[in-house]
Amino acid sequence: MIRVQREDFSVGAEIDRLCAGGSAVGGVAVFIGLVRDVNDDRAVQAMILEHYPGMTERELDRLEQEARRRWPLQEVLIIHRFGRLVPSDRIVLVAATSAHRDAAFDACRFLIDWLKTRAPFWKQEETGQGRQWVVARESDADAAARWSPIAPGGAGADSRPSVAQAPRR
Amino acid sequence: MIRVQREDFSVGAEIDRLCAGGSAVGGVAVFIGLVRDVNDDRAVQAMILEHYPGMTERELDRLEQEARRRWPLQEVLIIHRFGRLVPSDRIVLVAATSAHRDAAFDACRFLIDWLKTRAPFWKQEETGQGRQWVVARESDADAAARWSPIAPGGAGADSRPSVAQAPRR
Amino acid sequence: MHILYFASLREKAGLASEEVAPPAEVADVDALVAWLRDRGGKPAEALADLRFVRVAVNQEHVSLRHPVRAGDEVAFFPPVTGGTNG
Amino acid sequence: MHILYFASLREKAGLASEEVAPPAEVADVDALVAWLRDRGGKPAEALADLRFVRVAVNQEHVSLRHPVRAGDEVAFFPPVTGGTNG
Repeated sequence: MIRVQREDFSVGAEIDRLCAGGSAVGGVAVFIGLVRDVNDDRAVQAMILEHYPGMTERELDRLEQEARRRWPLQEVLIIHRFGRLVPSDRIVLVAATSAHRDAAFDACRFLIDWLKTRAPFWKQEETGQGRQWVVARESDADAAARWSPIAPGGAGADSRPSVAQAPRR
Repeated sequence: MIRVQREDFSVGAEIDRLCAGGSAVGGVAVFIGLVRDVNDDRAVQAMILEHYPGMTERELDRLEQEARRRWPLQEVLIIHRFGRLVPSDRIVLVAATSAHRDAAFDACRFLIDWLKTRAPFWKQEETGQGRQWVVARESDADAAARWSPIAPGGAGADSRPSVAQAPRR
Repeated sequence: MHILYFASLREKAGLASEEVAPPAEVADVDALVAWLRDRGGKPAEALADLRFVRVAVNQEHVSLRHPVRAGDEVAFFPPVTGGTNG
Repeated sequence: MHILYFASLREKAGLASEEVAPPAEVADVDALVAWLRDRGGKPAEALADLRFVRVAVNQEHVSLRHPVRAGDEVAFFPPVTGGTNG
Protein backbone atom coordinates (compact mmCIF):
# COMPACT_ATOMS: atom_id res chain seq x y z
CA MET A 1 0.00 0.00 0.00
CA ILE A 2 1.28 3.44 -0.84
CA ARG A 3 0.16 6.90 0.22
CA VAL A 4 1.32 10.36 -0.82
CA GLN A 5 -0.08 13.02 1.46
CA ARG A 6 0.37 16.45 2.96
CA GLU A 7 -0.84 15.36 6.41
CA ASP A 8 1.20 13.73 9.14
CA PHE A 9 0.65 10.06 10.02
CA SER A 10 0.66 8.01 13.20
CA VAL A 11 3.51 5.51 13.28
CA GLY A 12 1.79 3.38 15.91
CA ALA A 13 -1.53 3.21 14.08
CA GLU A 14 0.15 2.34 10.78
CA ILE A 15 2.32 -0.42 12.21
CA ASP A 16 -0.49 -1.88 14.30
CA ARG A 17 -2.62 -2.04 11.15
CA LEU A 18 0.19 -3.80 9.23
CA CYS A 19 0.61 -6.38 11.97
CA ALA A 20 -3.12 -7.01 12.17
CA GLY A 21 -2.74 -8.53 8.70
CA GLY A 22 -2.50 -12.05 10.08
CA SER A 23 -0.59 -14.20 12.51
CA ALA A 24 1.75 -15.52 9.83
CA VAL A 25 3.71 -12.27 10.20
CA GLY A 26 6.96 -12.94 12.03
CA GLY A 27 8.52 -9.55 11.76
CA VAL A 28 8.03 -5.98 10.68
CA ALA A 29 10.91 -3.81 9.56
CA VAL A 30 10.20 -0.11 9.54
CA PHE A 31 12.12 2.99 8.59
CA ILE A 32 10.90 6.47 9.40
CA GLY A 33 12.68 9.50 7.96
CA LEU A 34 12.53 12.82 9.81
CA VAL A 35 13.48 16.39 8.96
CA ARG A 36 16.82 17.20 10.54
CA ASP A 37 17.64 20.67 11.80
CA VAL A 38 21.10 20.49 10.26
CA ASN A 39 22.03 19.19 6.81
CA ASP A 40 25.59 19.30 5.47
CA ASP A 41 26.35 21.89 8.19
CA ARG A 42 23.47 24.16 7.17
CA ALA A 43 20.92 25.04 9.88
CA VAL A 44 17.58 24.09 8.34
CA GLN A 45 14.47 25.96 9.45
CA ALA A 46 12.06 24.18 7.16
CA MET A 47 11.88 21.91 4.15
CA ILE A 48 9.47 22.19 1.23
CA LEU A 49 8.77 18.99 -0.65
CA GLU A 50 7.46 19.22 -4.20
CA HIS A 51 6.42 16.13 -6.15
CA TYR A 52 4.98 15.00 -9.46
CA PRO A 53 1.40 13.98 -8.70
CA GLY A 54 0.48 10.88 -10.61
CA MET A 55 4.00 9.76 -11.37
CA THR A 56 4.86 9.63 -7.67
CA GLU A 57 2.06 7.19 -6.98
CA ARG A 58 3.02 5.11 -10.00
CA GLU A 59 6.68 4.91 -9.00
CA LEU A 60 5.92 4.01 -5.39
CA ASP A 61 3.46 1.43 -6.58
CA ARG A 62 6.11 -0.07 -8.86
CA LEU A 63 8.58 -0.15 -6.00
CA GLU A 64 6.08 -2.05 -3.88
CA GLN A 65 5.50 -4.54 -6.70
CA GLU A 66 9.24 -4.93 -7.23
CA ALA A 67 9.83 -5.57 -3.52
CA ARG A 68 7.04 -8.15 -3.49
CA ARG A 69 8.60 -9.82 -6.52
CA ARG A 70 11.99 -10.06 -4.79
CA TRP A 71 10.97 -11.14 -1.29
CA PRO A 72 8.13 -13.14 0.28
CA LEU A 73 6.28 -10.26 1.94
CA GLN A 74 2.88 -10.03 3.52
CA GLU A 75 2.43 -6.27 3.72
CA VAL A 76 4.25 -3.31 2.27
CA LEU A 77 3.56 0.26 3.27
CA ILE A 78 5.09 3.43 1.87
CA ILE A 79 3.88 6.82 3.08
CA HIS A 80 5.59 9.94 1.73
CA ARG A 81 4.58 13.46 2.67
CA PHE A 82 4.87 16.63 0.61
CA GLY A 83 4.49 20.33 1.43
CA ARG A 84 6.27 22.37 4.09
CA LEU A 85 7.83 20.45 6.98
CA VAL A 86 9.87 21.61 9.95
CA PRO A 87 12.65 19.83 11.88
CA SER A 88 11.52 16.64 13.65
CA ASP A 89 8.53 16.30 11.31
CA ARG A 90 8.06 12.88 9.76
CA ILE A 91 8.77 12.81 6.00
CA VAL A 92 8.53 9.19 5.02
CA LEU A 93 7.68 5.77 6.39
CA VAL A 94 8.49 2.49 4.70
CA ALA A 95 7.59 -0.86 6.23
CA ALA A 96 7.51 -4.48 5.20
CA THR A 97 6.19 -7.52 7.01
CA SER A 98 7.28 -11.08 6.40
CA ALA A 99 7.45 -14.46 8.07
CA HIS A 100 11.23 -13.94 8.27
CA ARG A 101 13.18 -10.95 9.47
CA ASP A 102 15.78 -10.99 6.70
CA ALA A 103 13.13 -10.52 4.03
CA ALA A 104 11.47 -7.73 6.00
CA PHE A 105 14.79 -5.91 6.57
CA ASP A 106 16.02 -6.31 3.01
CA ALA A 107 12.74 -5.18 1.50
CA CYS A 108 12.52 -2.16 3.80
CA ARG A 109 16.01 -1.02 2.91
CA PHE A 110 15.51 -1.69 -0.78
CA LEU A 111 12.37 0.46 -0.69
CA ILE A 112 14.00 3.46 0.95
CA ASP A 113 17.17 3.21 -1.16
CA TRP A 114 15.25 3.11 -4.42
CA LEU A 115 12.64 5.60 -3.30
CA LYS A 116 15.42 8.16 -2.91
CA THR A 117 16.56 7.73 -6.51
CA ARG A 118 13.26 7.02 -8.33
CA ALA A 119 10.34 8.71 -6.58
CA PRO A 120 9.82 12.17 -8.12
CA PHE A 121 10.22 14.31 -5.00
CA TRP A 122 12.37 17.42 -4.73
CA LYS A 123 13.34 19.21 -1.56
CA GLN A 124 13.97 22.85 -0.89
CA GLU A 125 15.60 23.92 2.34
CA GLU A 126 14.81 27.12 4.17
CA THR A 127 17.89 28.41 5.93
CA GLY A 128 18.94 31.83 7.21
CA GLN A 129 20.16 32.48 3.63
CA GLY A 130 16.77 31.85 2.04
CA ARG A 131 15.57 28.84 0.08
CA GLN A 132 17.82 26.47 -1.80
CA TRP A 133 17.07 23.30 -3.73
CA VAL A 134 18.70 20.23 -2.26
CA VAL A 135 21.05 18.60 -4.75
CA ALA A 136 20.91 14.83 -5.21
CA ARG A 137 23.78 13.04 -3.57
CA GLU A 138 26.05 10.55 -5.25
CA SER A 139 25.79 8.37 -2.14
CA ASP A 140 22.08 7.86 -2.73
CA ALA A 141 22.73 6.42 -6.19
CA ASP A 142 25.42 4.26 -4.57
CA ALA A 143 22.90 3.05 -2.00
CA ALA A 144 20.44 2.04 -4.72
CA ALA A 145 23.30 0.34 -6.57
CA ARG A 146 23.65 -2.05 -3.62
CA TRP A 147 20.66 -3.82 -5.14
CA SER A 148 20.48 -5.57 -8.46
CA PRO A 149 18.96 -3.15 -10.99
CA ILE A 150 15.25 -2.84 -11.46
CA ALA A 151 14.61 -4.18 -14.93
CA PRO A 152 12.74 -2.16 -17.53
CA GLY A 153 9.17 -3.37 -17.44
CA GLY A 154 9.70 -4.24 -13.79
CA ALA A 155 9.63 -0.94 -12.00
CA GLY A 156 10.23 0.95 -15.25
CA ALA A 157 13.30 1.92 -17.23
CA ASP A 158 15.97 4.10 -15.76
CA SER A 159 17.26 7.34 -17.24
CA ARG A 160 20.54 7.22 -15.36
CA PRO A 161 23.56 5.23 -16.52
CA SER A 162 22.71 1.68 -15.61
CA VAL A 163 24.08 0.67 -12.24
CA ALA A 164 26.45 -2.22 -11.78
CA GLN A 165 24.91 -5.52 -10.77
CA ALA A 166 25.60 -5.54 -7.06
CA PRO A 167 23.53 -8.10 -5.21
CA ARG A 168 23.54 -7.26 -1.58
CA ARG A 169 24.32 -10.63 -0.04
CA MET B 1 17.83 1.84 26.62
CA ILE B 2 16.82 -1.73 27.29
CA ARG B 3 13.75 -3.27 28.88
CA VAL B 4 12.87 -6.86 29.73
CA GLN B 5 9.24 -7.20 30.66
CA ARG B 6 6.22 -9.44 30.77
CA GLU B 7 3.82 -6.68 29.64
CA ASP B 8 3.10 -5.65 26.07
CA PHE B 9 4.37 -2.31 24.77
CA SER B 10 3.01 0.36 22.43
CA VAL B 11 5.05 0.60 19.23
CA GLY B 12 3.78 4.11 18.51
CA ALA B 13 4.53 5.45 21.97
CA GLU B 14 8.03 3.95 21.98
CA ILE B 15 8.99 5.28 18.55
CA ASP B 16 7.51 8.71 19.21
CA ARG B 17 9.58 8.90 22.38
CA LEU B 18 12.76 7.90 20.51
CA CYS B 19 12.16 10.55 17.86
CA ALA B 20 11.48 13.21 20.47
CA GLY B 21 15.16 12.84 21.34
CA GLY B 22 16.14 15.81 19.20
CA SER B 23 15.88 17.21 15.71
CA ALA B 24 19.30 15.90 14.71
CA VAL B 25 17.64 12.51 14.17
CA GLY B 26 17.33 11.82 10.43
CA GLY B 27 15.99 8.32 10.58
CA VAL B 28 14.69 5.58 12.80
CA ALA B 29 15.04 1.93 11.89
CA VAL B 30 12.76 -0.41 13.80
CA PHE B 31 12.21 -4.13 13.87
CA ILE B 32 9.30 -5.72 15.69
CA GLY B 33 9.12 -9.48 16.10
CA LEU B 34 5.77 -11.19 16.50
CA VAL B 35 4.61 -14.68 17.46
CA ARG B 36 3.70 -16.61 14.34
CA ASP B 37 0.93 -19.16 14.31
CA VAL B 38 3.05 -21.56 12.28
CA ASN B 39 6.73 -22.38 12.80
CA ASP B 40 8.53 -24.99 10.70
CA ASP B 41 5.10 -26.33 9.69
CA ARG B 42 3.94 -26.75 13.28
CA ALA B 43 0.73 -24.96 14.26
CA VAL B 44 1.68 -22.93 17.31
CA GLN B 45 -0.99 -22.13 19.89
CA ALA B 46 1.26 -20.27 22.29
CA MET B 47 4.88 -19.60 23.10
CA ILE B 48 6.46 -19.48 26.53
CA LEU B 49 9.59 -17.41 26.88
CA GLU B 50 11.93 -18.13 29.76
CA HIS B 51 14.98 -15.95 30.45
CA TYR B 52 17.88 -15.51 32.84
CA PRO B 53 17.04 -12.45 34.91
CA GLY B 54 20.09 -10.33 35.48
CA MET B 55 22.15 -11.79 32.68
CA THR B 56 19.53 -10.84 30.10
CA GLU B 57 19.71 -7.18 31.06
CA ARG B 58 23.51 -7.30 31.07
CA GLU B 59 23.68 -8.87 27.61
CA LEU B 60 21.19 -6.47 26.09
CA ASP B 61 23.01 -3.58 27.69
CA ARG B 62 26.29 -4.80 26.20
CA LEU B 63 24.67 -5.12 22.78
CA GLU B 64 23.49 -1.53 23.02
CA GLN B 65 26.98 -0.37 23.98
CA GLU B 66 28.51 -2.40 21.15
CA ALA B 67 26.09 -0.90 18.61
CA ARG B 68 26.87 2.60 19.86
CA ARG B 69 30.58 1.85 19.54
CA ARG B 70 30.15 0.72 15.90
CA TRP B 71 27.74 3.39 14.58
CA PRO B 72 26.97 7.04 15.32
CA LEU B 73 23.59 6.57 17.00
CA GLN B 74 21.42 8.90 18.98
CA GLU B 75 19.01 6.46 20.58
CA VAL B 76 18.91 2.70 20.94
CA LEU B 77 15.94 0.81 22.28
CA ILE B 78 15.59 -2.91 22.91
CA ILE B 79 12.42 -4.29 24.48
CA HIS B 80 12.11 -8.06 24.95
CA ARG B 81 9.13 -9.74 26.54
CA PHE B 82 9.01 -12.99 28.48
CA GLY B 83 6.19 -15.22 29.70
CA ARG B 84 3.35 -16.75 27.71
CA LEU B 85 2.53 -15.18 24.36
CA VAL B 86 0.01 -16.13 21.69
CA PRO B 87 0.15 -15.69 17.89
CA SER B 88 0.31 -12.05 16.76
CA ASP B 89 1.65 -10.94 20.16
CA ARG B 90 4.70 -8.70 20.05
CA ILE B 91 7.86 -10.42 21.35
CA VAL B 92 10.66 -7.97 20.73
CA LEU B 93 11.31 -4.46 19.48
CA VAL B 94 14.71 -3.11 18.49
CA ALA B 95 15.19 0.42 17.23
CA ALA B 96 18.04 2.79 16.49
CA THR B 97 18.03 6.44 15.53
CA SER B 98 20.80 8.21 13.68
CA ALA B 99 21.44 11.23 11.48
CA HIS B 100 21.89 8.77 8.60
CA ARG B 101 19.70 5.88 7.55
CA ASP B 102 22.52 3.43 6.87
CA ALA B 103 23.73 3.62 10.46
CA ALA B 104 20.20 3.22 11.79
CA PHE B 105 19.51 0.21 9.55
CA ASP B 106 22.83 -1.51 10.21
CA ALA B 107 22.59 -1.01 13.97
CA CYS B 108 19.01 -2.29 14.09
CA ARG B 109 19.88 -5.43 12.19
CA PHE B 110 23.05 -6.00 14.18
CA LEU B 111 21.02 -5.79 17.39
CA ILE B 112 18.40 -8.33 16.36
CA ASP B 113 20.97 -10.72 14.82
CA TRP B 114 23.14 -10.72 17.93
CA LEU B 115 20.23 -10.69 20.33
CA LYS B 116 19.12 -14.00 18.86
CA THR B 117 22.45 -15.66 19.61
CA ARG B 118 23.49 -13.93 22.86
CA ALA B 119 20.48 -12.87 24.90
CA PRO B 120 19.59 -15.70 27.31
CA PHE B 121 16.01 -16.37 26.24
CA TRP B 122 14.53 -19.78 25.53
CA LYS B 123 11.25 -20.51 23.84
CA GLN B 124 8.78 -23.31 24.32
CA GLU B 125 6.03 -23.85 21.80
CA GLU B 126 2.58 -25.09 22.69
CA THR B 127 1.17 -27.17 19.85
CA GLY B 128 -1.52 -29.81 19.61
CA GLN B 129 1.21 -32.28 20.67
CA GLY B 130 2.02 -30.46 23.91
CA ARG B 131 4.99 -28.28 24.76
CA GLN B 132 8.36 -28.48 23.04
CA TRP B 133 11.51 -26.42 23.45
CA VAL B 134 12.49 -24.56 20.33
CA VAL B 135 15.93 -25.61 19.11
CA ALA B 136 18.43 -22.92 18.10
CA ARG B 137 18.82 -22.61 14.37
CA GLU B 138 22.09 -22.65 12.53
CA SER B 139 20.83 -19.77 10.39
CA ASP B 140 20.73 -17.50 13.43
CA ALA B 141 24.42 -18.06 14.12
CA ASP B 142 24.99 -17.41 10.41
CA ALA B 143 23.08 -14.14 10.68
CA ALA B 144 25.21 -12.98 13.58
CA ALA B 145 28.31 -14.02 11.64
CA ARG B 146 27.42 -11.39 9.04
CA TRP B 147 28.92 -8.94 11.50
CA SER B 148 32.49 -8.77 12.66
CA PRO B 149 32.75 -10.61 15.98
CA ILE B 150 32.06 -8.91 19.26
CA ALA B 151 35.43 -8.82 21.00
CA PRO B 152 35.87 -10.23 24.50
CA GLY B 153 35.60 -7.28 26.82
CA GLY B 154 33.35 -5.64 24.27
CA ALA B 155 30.06 -7.41 24.60
CA GLY B 156 31.69 -10.35 26.40
CA ALA B 157 33.44 -13.50 25.26
CA ASP B 158 31.61 -16.09 23.27
CA SER B 159 31.27 -19.75 24.17
CA ARG B 160 30.58 -20.84 20.60
CA PRO B 161 33.31 -21.56 18.08
CA SER B 162 34.49 -18.14 17.02
CA VAL B 163 32.70 -16.91 13.91
CA ALA B 164 34.53 -15.97 10.77
CA GLN B 165 35.31 -12.30 10.32
CA ALA B 166 32.60 -11.27 7.89
CA PRO B 167 32.10 -7.52 7.78
CA ARG B 168 28.75 -6.78 6.25
CA ARG B 169 29.73 -4.19 3.68
CA MET C 1 2.49 17.27 -26.43
CA HIS C 2 2.23 18.25 -22.76
CA ILE C 3 5.56 19.42 -21.25
CA LEU C 4 6.07 19.65 -17.48
CA TYR C 5 8.93 21.22 -15.54
CA PHE C 6 9.56 20.47 -11.88
CA ALA C 7 11.53 21.95 -9.00
CA SER C 8 14.62 23.96 -10.02
CA LEU C 9 13.88 23.35 -13.72
CA ARG C 10 10.39 24.82 -13.25
CA GLU C 11 11.97 27.90 -11.70
CA LYS C 12 14.56 28.20 -14.47
CA ALA C 13 11.98 27.61 -17.21
CA GLY C 14 9.70 30.19 -15.62
CA LEU C 15 6.71 27.90 -16.11
CA ALA C 16 5.34 24.64 -14.76
CA SER C 17 3.82 23.32 -17.97
CA GLU C 18 3.16 24.13 -21.60
CA GLU C 19 1.51 22.59 -24.64
CA VAL C 20 3.81 22.25 -27.65
CA ALA C 21 3.35 20.86 -31.15
CA PRO C 22 6.78 19.97 -32.54
CA PRO C 23 7.07 18.72 -36.13
CA ALA C 24 6.78 15.00 -36.79
CA GLU C 25 10.56 14.49 -37.11
CA VAL C 26 10.85 15.24 -33.38
CA ALA C 27 10.45 11.56 -32.57
CA ASP C 28 12.50 11.04 -29.42
CA VAL C 29 13.40 12.88 -26.21
CA ASP C 30 16.77 13.92 -27.59
CA ALA C 31 15.15 15.60 -30.61
CA LEU C 32 12.50 17.19 -28.41
CA VAL C 33 15.16 18.71 -26.17
CA ALA C 34 16.99 20.07 -29.24
CA TRP C 35 13.73 21.52 -30.56
CA LEU C 36 12.88 23.15 -27.20
CA ARG C 37 16.38 24.60 -27.02
CA ASP C 38 16.10 26.02 -30.54
CA ARG C 39 13.03 27.96 -29.45
CA GLY C 40 15.26 29.85 -27.00
CA GLY C 41 13.94 31.69 -23.94
CA LYS C 42 13.91 30.45 -20.39
CA PRO C 43 12.86 26.83 -21.10
CA ALA C 44 15.94 26.56 -23.31
CA GLU C 45 18.08 27.72 -20.38
CA ALA C 46 16.45 25.15 -18.10
CA LEU C 47 17.49 22.41 -20.52
CA ALA C 48 20.99 23.78 -21.20
CA ASP C 49 22.93 21.26 -19.10
CA LEU C 50 21.49 17.77 -19.46
CA ARG C 51 23.75 16.38 -16.75
CA PHE C 52 21.23 17.81 -14.29
CA VAL C 53 18.10 16.92 -16.23
CA ARG C 54 16.04 13.78 -15.87
CA VAL C 55 13.14 12.89 -18.13
CA ALA C 56 9.88 11.02 -17.74
CA VAL C 57 7.53 10.21 -20.62
CA ASN C 58 3.99 9.39 -19.59
CA GLN C 59 5.19 9.24 -15.98
CA GLU C 60 7.95 6.71 -16.53
CA HIS C 61 11.67 7.40 -16.16
CA VAL C 62 13.21 7.18 -19.63
CA SER C 63 16.47 7.81 -21.43
CA LEU C 64 17.11 10.47 -24.08
CA ARG C 65 16.56 7.85 -26.78
CA HIS C 66 12.99 7.17 -25.69
CA PRO C 67 10.38 7.90 -28.43
CA VAL C 68 7.88 10.73 -28.03
CA ARG C 69 4.78 11.57 -30.03
CA ALA C 70 1.75 13.84 -30.03
CA GLY C 71 -0.32 13.47 -26.87
CA ASP C 72 2.60 12.35 -24.70
CA GLU C 73 3.23 13.89 -21.28
CA VAL C 74 6.95 14.72 -21.10
CA ALA C 75 8.40 15.89 -17.78
CA PHE C 76 11.81 17.46 -17.17
CA PHE C 77 13.23 17.60 -13.66
CA PRO C 78 16.47 17.50 -11.69
CA PRO C 79 17.67 14.28 -10.02
CA VAL C 80 15.16 13.42 -7.32
CA THR C 81 15.78 14.12 -3.64
CA GLY C 82 12.92 12.50 -1.78
CA GLY C 83 13.03 10.52 1.42
CA THR C 84 15.24 11.78 4.19
CA ASN C 85 18.45 13.72 4.01
CA GLY C 86 20.15 11.06 6.10
CA MET D 1 29.31 -21.98 44.07
CA HIS D 2 25.83 -21.22 42.80
CA ILE D 3 24.73 -23.42 39.88
CA LEU D 4 21.78 -22.48 37.66
CA TYR D 5 20.02 -24.57 35.01
CA PHE D 6 17.73 -23.04 32.40
CA ALA D 7 15.11 -24.20 29.95
CA SER D 8 15.47 -27.82 28.75
CA LEU D 9 18.56 -28.28 30.98
CA ARG D 10 16.53 -27.19 34.01
CA GLU D 11 13.92 -29.79 33.11
CA LYS D 12 16.54 -32.52 32.55
CA ALA D 13 18.41 -31.63 35.75
CA GLY D 14 15.15 -31.63 37.67
CA LEU D 15 16.12 -28.43 39.45
CA ALA D 16 16.62 -24.76 38.66
CA SER D 17 19.53 -24.08 41.00
CA GLU D 18 21.76 -25.62 43.61
CA GLU D 19 24.64 -24.68 45.90
CA VAL D 20 27.74 -26.84 45.46
CA ALA D 21 31.17 -26.86 47.07
CA PRO D 22 33.57 -28.66 44.75
CA PRO D 23 37.18 -29.22 45.86
CA ALA D 24 39.78 -26.55 45.08
CA GLU D 25 41.18 -28.46 42.09
CA VAL D 26 37.91 -27.80 40.25
CA ALA D 27 39.28 -24.57 38.83
CA ASP D 28 37.59 -24.20 35.47
CA VAL D 29 34.24 -24.89 33.80
CA ASP D 30 35.52 -28.08 32.23
CA ALA D 31 36.54 -29.50 35.62
CA LEU D 32 33.28 -28.35 37.17
CA VAL D 33 31.29 -30.18 34.50
CA ALA D 34 33.33 -33.33 35.08
CA TRP D 35 32.78 -33.04 38.83
CA LEU D 36 29.01 -32.49 38.43
CA ARG D 37 28.86 -35.50 36.08
CA ASP D 38 30.74 -37.66 38.58
CA ARG D 39 28.06 -36.93 41.18
CA GLY D 40 25.58 -38.72 38.88
CA GLY D 41 21.84 -38.20 39.03
CA LYS D 42 19.74 -35.97 36.83
CA PRO D 43 22.10 -32.98 36.71
CA ALA D 44 24.74 -35.35 35.30
CA GLU D 45 22.28 -36.33 32.57
CA ALA D 46 21.58 -32.69 31.77
CA LEU D 47 25.29 -32.14 31.18
CA ALA D 48 25.86 -35.38 29.25
CA ASP D 49 26.11 -33.87 25.76
CA LEU D 50 28.06 -30.62 25.83
CA ARG D 51 27.26 -29.88 22.20
CA PHE D 52 23.92 -28.61 23.45
CA VAL D 53 25.19 -26.88 26.58
CA ARG D 54 26.23 -23.25 26.88
CA VAL D 55 27.83 -21.77 29.97
CA ALA D 56 27.82 -18.40 31.67
CA VAL D 57 29.99 -17.52 34.66
CA ASN D 58 28.82 -14.53 36.65
CA GLN D 59 26.35 -13.77 33.85
CA GLU D 60 28.88 -13.68 31.03
CA HIS D 61 29.07 -16.16 28.15
CA VAL D 62 32.28 -18.17 28.61
CA SER D 63 34.11 -21.15 27.16
CA LEU D 64 34.82 -24.44 28.93
CA ARG D 65 38.31 -23.18 29.78
CA HIS D 66 36.99 -20.25 31.81
CA PRO D 67 38.12 -20.31 35.50
CA VAL D 68 35.59 -20.84 38.28
CA ARG D 69 35.95 -20.40 42.02
CA ALA D 70 33.94 -20.35 45.21
CA GLY D 71 31.19 -17.73 45.14
CA ASP D 72 30.78 -17.79 41.36
CA GLU D 73 27.38 -18.02 39.70
CA VAL D 74 27.64 -20.69 37.01
CA ALA D 75 24.72 -21.16 34.61
CA PHE D 76 24.14 -24.03 32.18
CA PHE D 77 21.64 -23.65 29.36
CA PRO D 78 20.93 -24.71 25.78
CA PRO D 79 21.73 -22.42 22.85
CA VAL D 80 19.51 -19.37 23.18
CA THR D 81 16.37 -18.90 21.09
CA GLY D 82 15.16 -15.39 21.85
CA GLY D 83 13.81 -12.81 19.45
CA THR D 84 11.39 -13.98 16.79
CA ASN D 85 11.18 -17.29 15.03
CA GLY D 86 11.47 -15.55 11.72
